[in-house]
Parts: sequence; structure tokens; C-alpha cells
Amino acid sequence: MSDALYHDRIVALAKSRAGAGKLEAPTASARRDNPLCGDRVTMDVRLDDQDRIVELAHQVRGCALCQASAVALAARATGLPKAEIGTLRAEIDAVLDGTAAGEGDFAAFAPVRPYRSRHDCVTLPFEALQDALKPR
Amino acid sequence: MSDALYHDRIVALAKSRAGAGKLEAPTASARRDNPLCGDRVTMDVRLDDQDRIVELAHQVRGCALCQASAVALAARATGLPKAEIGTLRAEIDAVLDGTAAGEGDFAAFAPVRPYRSRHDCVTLPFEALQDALKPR
Amino acid sequence: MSFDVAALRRQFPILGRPVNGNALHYLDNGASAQTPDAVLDAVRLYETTARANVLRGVHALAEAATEAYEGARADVARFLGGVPAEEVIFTGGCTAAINLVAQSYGSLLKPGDEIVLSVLEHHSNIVPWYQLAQRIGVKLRPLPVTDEGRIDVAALPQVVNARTRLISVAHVSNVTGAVVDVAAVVAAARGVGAKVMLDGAQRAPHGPVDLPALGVDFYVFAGHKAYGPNGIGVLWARRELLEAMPPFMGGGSMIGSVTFEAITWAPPPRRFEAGTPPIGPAVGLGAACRWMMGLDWTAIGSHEMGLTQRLMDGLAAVRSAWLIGPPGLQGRLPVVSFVLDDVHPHDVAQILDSFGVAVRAGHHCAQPLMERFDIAGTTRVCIAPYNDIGDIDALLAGVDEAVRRFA
Amino acid sequence: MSFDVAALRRQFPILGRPVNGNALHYLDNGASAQTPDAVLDAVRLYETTARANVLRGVHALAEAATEAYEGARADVARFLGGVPAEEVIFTGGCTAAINLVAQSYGSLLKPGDEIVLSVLEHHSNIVPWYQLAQRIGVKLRPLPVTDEGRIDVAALPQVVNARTRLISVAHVSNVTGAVVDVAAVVAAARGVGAKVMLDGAQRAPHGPVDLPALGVDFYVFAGHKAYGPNGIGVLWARRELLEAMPPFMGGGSMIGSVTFEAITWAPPPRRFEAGTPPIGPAVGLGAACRWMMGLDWTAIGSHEMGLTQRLMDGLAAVRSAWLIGPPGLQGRLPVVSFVLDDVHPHDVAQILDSFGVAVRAGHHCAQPLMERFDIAGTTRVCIAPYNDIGDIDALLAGVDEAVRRFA
Ligand SMILES: Cc1ncc(COP(=O)(O)O)c(C=O)c1O
Ligand SMILES: Cc1ncc(COP(=O)(O)O)c(C=O)c1O
Repeated sequence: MSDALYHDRIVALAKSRAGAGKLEAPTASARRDNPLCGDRVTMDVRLDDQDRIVELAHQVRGCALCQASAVALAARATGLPKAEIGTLRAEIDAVLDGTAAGEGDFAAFAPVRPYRSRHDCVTLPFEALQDALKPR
Repeated sequence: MSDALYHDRIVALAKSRAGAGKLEAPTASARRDNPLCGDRVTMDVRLDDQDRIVELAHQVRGCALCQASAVALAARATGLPKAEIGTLRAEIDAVLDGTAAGEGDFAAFAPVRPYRSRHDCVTLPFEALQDALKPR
Repeated sequence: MSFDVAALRRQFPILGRPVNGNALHYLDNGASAQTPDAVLDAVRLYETTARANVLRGVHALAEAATEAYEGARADVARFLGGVPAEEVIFTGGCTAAINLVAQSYGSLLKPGDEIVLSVLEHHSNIVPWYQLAQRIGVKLRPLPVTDEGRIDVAALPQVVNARTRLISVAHVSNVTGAVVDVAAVVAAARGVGAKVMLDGAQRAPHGPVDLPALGVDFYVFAGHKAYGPNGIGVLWARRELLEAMPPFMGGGSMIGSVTFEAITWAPPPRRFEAGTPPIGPAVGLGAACRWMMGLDWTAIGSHEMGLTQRLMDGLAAVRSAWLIGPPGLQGRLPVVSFVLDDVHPHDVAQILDSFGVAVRAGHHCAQPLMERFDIAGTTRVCIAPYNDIGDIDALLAGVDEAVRRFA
Repeated sequence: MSFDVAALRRQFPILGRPVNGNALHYLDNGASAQTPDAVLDAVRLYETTARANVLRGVHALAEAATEAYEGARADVARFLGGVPAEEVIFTGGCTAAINLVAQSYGSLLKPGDEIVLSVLEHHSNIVPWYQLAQRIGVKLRPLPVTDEGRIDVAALPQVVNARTRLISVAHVSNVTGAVVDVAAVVAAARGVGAKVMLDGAQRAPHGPVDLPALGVDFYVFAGHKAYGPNGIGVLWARRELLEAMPPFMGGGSMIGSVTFEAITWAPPPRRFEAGTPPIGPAVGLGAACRWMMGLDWTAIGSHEMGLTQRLMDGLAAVRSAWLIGPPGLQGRLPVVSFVLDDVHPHDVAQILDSFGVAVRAGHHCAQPLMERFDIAGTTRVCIAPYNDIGDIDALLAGVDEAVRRFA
């Protein structure tokens, strides 16, 4: 049932648009497309000189799950050392696999588990952020 | 039943090899292949100056039906004006369609009618002869 | 309505099965239609009584298989308006059929030659031409689309010229449902000696096609969208064209003779059917064509258009909904795309799923059209003869819920 | 014999049906094998409970269809020795798979590069390379065949050289049944940095294939010869190769993004699966692979070889019969070709048909091999696990009758 999927917290996260927008002077930026559905996420990040994420902004052309995921990710990632983003990614994958409950708002994505075609909607913002942080 | 198909007259025609061989100085000659099964018929003809078929020889690398057909065709075609070969072709097609009984040895091919994949075996010598007689 | 939709529905076993506890309201027919017993039974009969390889087998099963396969070709030829069966080529799908034309007919083109495609084409009618353009330097010319989601035939004079070799457009748009003005396209092509190909993927599911009347040169469609099996598609082309075209794929049954030095080609249609063809799927498609030819398409047309009107009326009552496509019933088939302000198409489709309603959401493999309308995607409803009022009403209820939830 | 052939036969509905009043003795398995209930039922289950288009549909049927399709890919990957599922590509058939490699991998080759093919290859493994040679000027080098009908690996040093890019040979000959010495081919290729492709069309019907142990680069086979449906084939290739290869056909689902100016490609396997894939046929092939993986192939091997021995003994007693192929059971599979002096293969096959015995007669799409042995064709017997002594004895009785009638 979609009631379970689109529960209040997911809808609230998606609607909040918290962290949405562009950064004035991002240290890095990356855009990720999902060619199958046309969704698109751009992540701007600003790092300090210890490679800590001090600011983050996302532009999402995507569904509510993708919007909500970008908001939840932005909240958790801000303040973290760049190196720890892989841990967040592992956490959301585990939530989608059903092998972990997830901390804070990541737990809101547990009901996505049985909807396998929607997993990519949740992970697209993570992929964009990981791309932005890749050494180049 | 193959008893019906390979009745005595067909087997006798095929084995007779009557008219098999090559002509010394053919007026025309043509080879026809059936790419699906690899069968091959070469027809040599000698025409007189009224375009009458005075001599005919066939080389057949093919099955008994093809052999028998070449023999029957050679017997009927020898002595005919070149223009009448189309009539023989129409006759054998009618035998295979079941719309005519066929004259002389052509009647021997009536049992081939239900074996549609074998019709080409019977008509291959006709095609080679028609090719040989084409204006060029 | 004289047409008995309940009786038709009973021919489709899947429609009677609940999905996740809901009745199934299958409105994703443009992606793949469902398949009737007539098709399932024909394939099973073939597999259990006549299965063998075709061509040149002399045993009884091989004769039966060849008859079934060539019989399917004759069925398709009748479905296409009585074209000669030898002009019908079986391929692995609609996409494979378009690739065949792009590679084979395309290899006869020269750098600088032009191919006209519309902006609403499915990727399957864009990418093969793009690949050809990359390979041999032909030029692709986009034909614009009107605000109503129709191919803009008024723009033909600006796009078609003496270098145009081919105009390849969708007979019916898989996003907007608009039927192209074939006569206008054919006239423009004839004026410059170009050929016309119609992508009939979304047209074939709505009944027999009168190709002789349309006057085009190539026609393609997909089995699975026309109530047949997967893994089968059709290319029809005029004999003269097929005879001039080199083979696409190489393999068994399409050759004259083979040595390591020289190979000769068989005549059409065999030249274009390399290897063992999709016999079972072709038999199924033949059965689907026979099944379609047995229906009353005048009655079905009014049935489908009645449902389309009900759908459009329902959506008109949703304040945040707008259509991508013709606003009325003229010159269209029952393919309806819409967008809701503030609700992404995937979320709409997901919520509809929880009502047992199956639709497609996204770009529908028509990214240039999405760009034309500056949208990421649409929610698309494709109506088939077996759909009924209950399907439309379930969809409308789901749309209301989507709006409510995200409002 | 511990293997219960009668029980196996009961899984194949067609084997119980008389043909023209005779019991069916189906020995034309090399052309197309028969299909068990497990496959028929899997396809019907898919068509009646999970039919939809795959990829990106969010409704329940689309999820089920995607799961069925990707599940089939995983089944094939296990059948091929546990290769990664993303290295398995579904095509329209074995011929289509070889054409994919010839066009895609082939487009990376340069004029003067060489491709080695054996003289016993099926046309499907010759013609696509011939077309490539015509297109871009690569050179085809024939690898000879021994008097026993085996690929002559001793000749590899004369044929393989620094310009060799690919050696593509039949894993098992569809005429002689000989199994190629894969290790010798791989060693010769590795010595010059060439790739190896095996055409497994005649190998796959005889049980799981251990690709990691074989050490080749490309492998192809056909669904319909491996107890699956028509319209499906498999290409396996190493990931690095697939990633370096451009797409073959263009269409939906194989793209990154599409505009009229630029198109990007999806990663493998999707890059090579343009358009709607043959979902139902793939599901059937997955079921066929699972069915094969559930059999005891050691027992079946002895069963098949016992029948082969009985067949060869029977033919040895026919004065005018001679074999084209290995005279013994070593290094072969149960594919047996023979020729009768004075009786053409088609006549043999036709007479066998009147005994209910189905075999294939002709050149078997291997014209270069027919030339090698200077024959027009052979009569070919291909034994499957469901064949029994009755089948072989009916065949031998028919051969006697053919000899008698034409003697
Ligand atoms: C050795 C071999 N390779 C390739 C093929 C081609 O397979 P298909 O016709 O199923 O594409 C065959 C079968 O005809 C074969 O026996
Ligand atoms: C208009 C149109 N053309 C082509 C195709 C491609 O058909 P298939 O994916 O069956 O090859 C489709 C369906 O996706 C379509 O809607």
C-alpha cells in the first residue's frame, strides 16, 4: 500500500525542500541522471580545508522519494568529514535491503524496501554527492 | 507414407539416369542451386535453327525426386520448340497443386503434392532448363 | 453500447486475477498489452504439436512448423491490409525492425543525405538514425511538434528538401496519442522523391491497418503491444525496396551460397531473417492478428473513445492536472498523458498502483518531446478494448488521492 | 542404467503425440529441441500473472515482470558456471548474438586485423564475419578440419599470428558432434593477445557449461536448441569487453540520454538490449536452464553415449553407410552425421519420416564443411536426454528400408 510508502514523515521531508537550491561558490558539484526515468539530481558542496562538508545544496527534478532522500542526506551530511559519506551510503543501502533500521530520518525509507524499482529514486542523491566528492 | 511417394515409377525414373551427362557443344546451359538444401541441377541444351530442342543433358546433385524429375523433363522436352517449355512447367506445377493429373511420367509426381517442402526438388530441373532458355 | 466488454475481458486470464489484493485495472497497454487465450493457446498448440525448425526439414513436424510460421506471415499480411506476404519480415521486435531499416536501407544512403524525424519520436525511432548519422554522415532533421502534441505537418516545407531521403515518424504518438497526418507526410515525401516509414507500435493495437491506402514505404510494429508474445516484431516494406536492400544480420537461411571467398544472398523475406526465426512468437502474433481481425473495431473505437472522454472529463475536474496532448477526441487514439502540479509522475503511478491501477510514468522513451514541453515526464494512460468504466474510475480515484496526499 | 528416460519423456507433451499415425521418434534436436512442461508452464505463468514491460514500471506487474526477467538472467548466469549476471545479454537468438559481437566488437577492429574461423562453422558464425570483412577489411582465416571432422588445432600455429584479434569456433560441431579442444584454442589466442569466442549452440543442450574453467572471452547459445522458447539467445562476454564495446542496435532502455544532438549509452547489459527485450522467451529460457541444472548429467551422458554407440554400431552394419565425424565416443557429443551411397540425404530423411523418425538432411548451414568432404549433404541424428532405444531402432529400421528401396 502506498499509504505505507508515502507516510507522513516522507511527505513532510519531501515538501520541506530543506537544503534545496544552489551554492554561491561550491567546492564541488555533480549532476546525476537516472536515464530510465529522467530524474536528475545536482549536488553542490562546500568543503573546509579539513575536507569537512560545511555546506550542501541540492536541486532535484524527481519524485517524492528522491526529494525526501536529498533532504535527509543533506541534513545528515552537513558537518561530516568527506570521508564519511561512504558510511551514509552504506547505511541507506542497508535500510533498503532491510538489514538495518537506519538512524534518524534514514529510518523513514524502510517502507521503500519491497518497491525495488524505487530504490534508485532514494539512492540518486547519494550517488550525486559521492560523484561530487570524487577526487578529480 | 513414403511408400506412396517413392513408388516404383519414381524410383525407376531416378535410377534410369536417362539423359544424364553433359553435351559436347550446348547452345545454352544453366545451373540452378537450391540454397536451402544444397541441391544443384545443370541443364545443357542444343537448339536447332528453329529454336527446337534437339538434345538435352542434365547433371543432378540432388534427391530421387529431383533425379526423376530431370529424367521425365528431358524425355518430354526433347523435340519440343523452346517456347513450349513454359507449358511443361505449368503442367508440373498443376500436378503438384493437385489441379491436373499430368501426362505420361509427369503423373508419377502426383504423390509429392502433400509434401510441400519437396515441391522445389521436383521443380529445380524445370527452373534450370527455363534459365538456360532465357534470352540473354 | 453494443460492444460487450465483459465478454472480451473473460478472454484475458490476467484481468481476472487480483494484484496485491486489488482488482487489476491495467492501463499500461502502451508499454505492453495483455494477451488473450487465443494467443496463449495458439503458442501452446504450436509448442506441443508442431515444434521444429522451419525451412527445409522434410519430416512432418518441420512441415507443420513451416506451415505455422508462414501462416503467421500471411495473417500479418492480411492484418496490414492485404499486402503480399513476401513483403512481411519477422524481426525480434519493433526496435529490431527499425534498426534493420536504419542499417540496411541506411547503408544505401550517402553523406549529406537527410532523414526527417519528428520531435515526438520514441527513442527506438531516433537512436538507430543517430547511429547511422555517426557512421556515415547523414543528417537528421527534426520535425517540430505543436502545442497539442501533434507532429507539425505545416512545418514539412521547411524541413523536407531535395536531400531528404526518408521521413520516419510515429503513426501514433506513444505519449500524446496523436495520429499523424499521413497523407501530408506522404505528399511532402513524394514531392522530393523521399521514402516514408511509419512506426506503428501504438497504432497496431487498435485494429487492422490499411497499408495500401496509406501509401507509405515502410511500416513497423511490435507483437507484445498488439496482444501477441514478446520477442517478435514486424517490418513491412515494398518489394522493390527490400530487393534493393542488403541483409542486416548474417546467418543461416538468408544465404544463396557460402564459401570463405564469396557469399550470395537469398531473396526477401529470407534475406532479412538470419538464423532460426522467432517461430513460436510469430505463431502467437499471427493468432493475435487473427483475433484482432475478428473484432468489431467500429464498436471498439466508440468504446475506447467513450472511456477517453470520461478520463479527460475526470482530469478536467482536477485543478492541478493538465494534459500533454490533444484536448479532444479528434485525430487521436486512447493514449492520454497528464501532469499534476506538485506531484511527480512516479509518485502518481505508485499511488495508483495501490489502487490496483497500472499506468506508466516517466519520459516514455521520448526525451526530446519531454524537452519540448519542458517536463521531466508524464503519467500515461493507454486504453485497450478490454478496459472498462471501472478502470477509468479507479484511476480517477487514485489521482484524487495523489493530489490529496501531496497537496 | 540408473537414469529413468521414461520419466523424463513424460515431461515433454509432444513426445506422447502420434505423428501421422506413428509414434514420434524425434532425433532432429540439433535443429530445435523439444520443450518440457517446466518451460511451457513458466512462460504461461508469466503471461497470465506477471506480463508487463520491464524496467522502470512502478506498478506491481511491472515489478513482477522485471523480477522474472532479471531472474532469468541470473538462471542463465548460473547455468554458465556462475558468471556475473551483468555479463549475460539476452538477444533474439544465437545468430543475433554472433551478429552483435561481429558488429559491436567488430567495429573496434582495423583493416588488416585477422579473424580465425574453422571450416566446420555454421553459417551463423561465418556470414556475420564475412559482412564485417566486406565492411571494414578485416581478413578471415580458415582453420582446417581433420578427416575425423574435428577442428584441426594442430594447424593453429599456421593460421594464428600477431594480426589475429579473434578466434571464433563452434564449441561442438552441428554436423560431426566433435567437441573442440578449447584449451588449445585459448592457448593459441593468448599467445598473440587474441580473444576467443565459442559458439555453444550445440553444447548448451547437453548441460551446464563451466565458463570460468574454459577461459574464453565470448560465449553464445540459442534458447530453442536448449529446451527453451524460440526468439531468445544469449551472449556472454567478459565485463571489460562489454564495457569497451559500442551498442549494436539502438532504441529504448539502452541510452543514457537522448537529444537530437547527442546520445549517451547505458552500461552493459542494458546497452546491448535495445527496445523491449524478449521477456517471455527469456523467462522460458531461465526455466529451461533451471530444468537442465536439475538433471543428473553424468547419468544422461552415459545414456546419450550408449544410444550413440548403438546408432554407430547399427550404421556400421549397413554396407553403404559411412560417417562424417569422429568414429568413436571420445571428444564428441551425440550428434551423428552419415551418408548412404546411392541414397540422397533428403530421401533418407523422407523415408525415415514415414517411420515417425524426425532427422535433418542437407548441408546443415555448413557449406564449407560439405565442400571439405565433397558431399552435398548428410543425414544427421542429434540425440537428446529424452531419446531412447526405441528411437534409435526406429531410425535404423528406416535406414534399412531406404537402402532396400533404392538399392
Ligand atoms: C553450431 C551452430 N551455431 C549457430 C546456430 C544458429 O542458431 P540459431 O539459428 O538458433 O540462431 C546453430 C543452429 O542452427 C548451430 O548449430
Ligand atoms: C511509438 C513506439 N515506437 C517504438 C517502440 C519500441 O517498441 P519495442 O520496445 O517493442 O521494440 C515503442 C514502444 O516502446 C513505441 O511506443
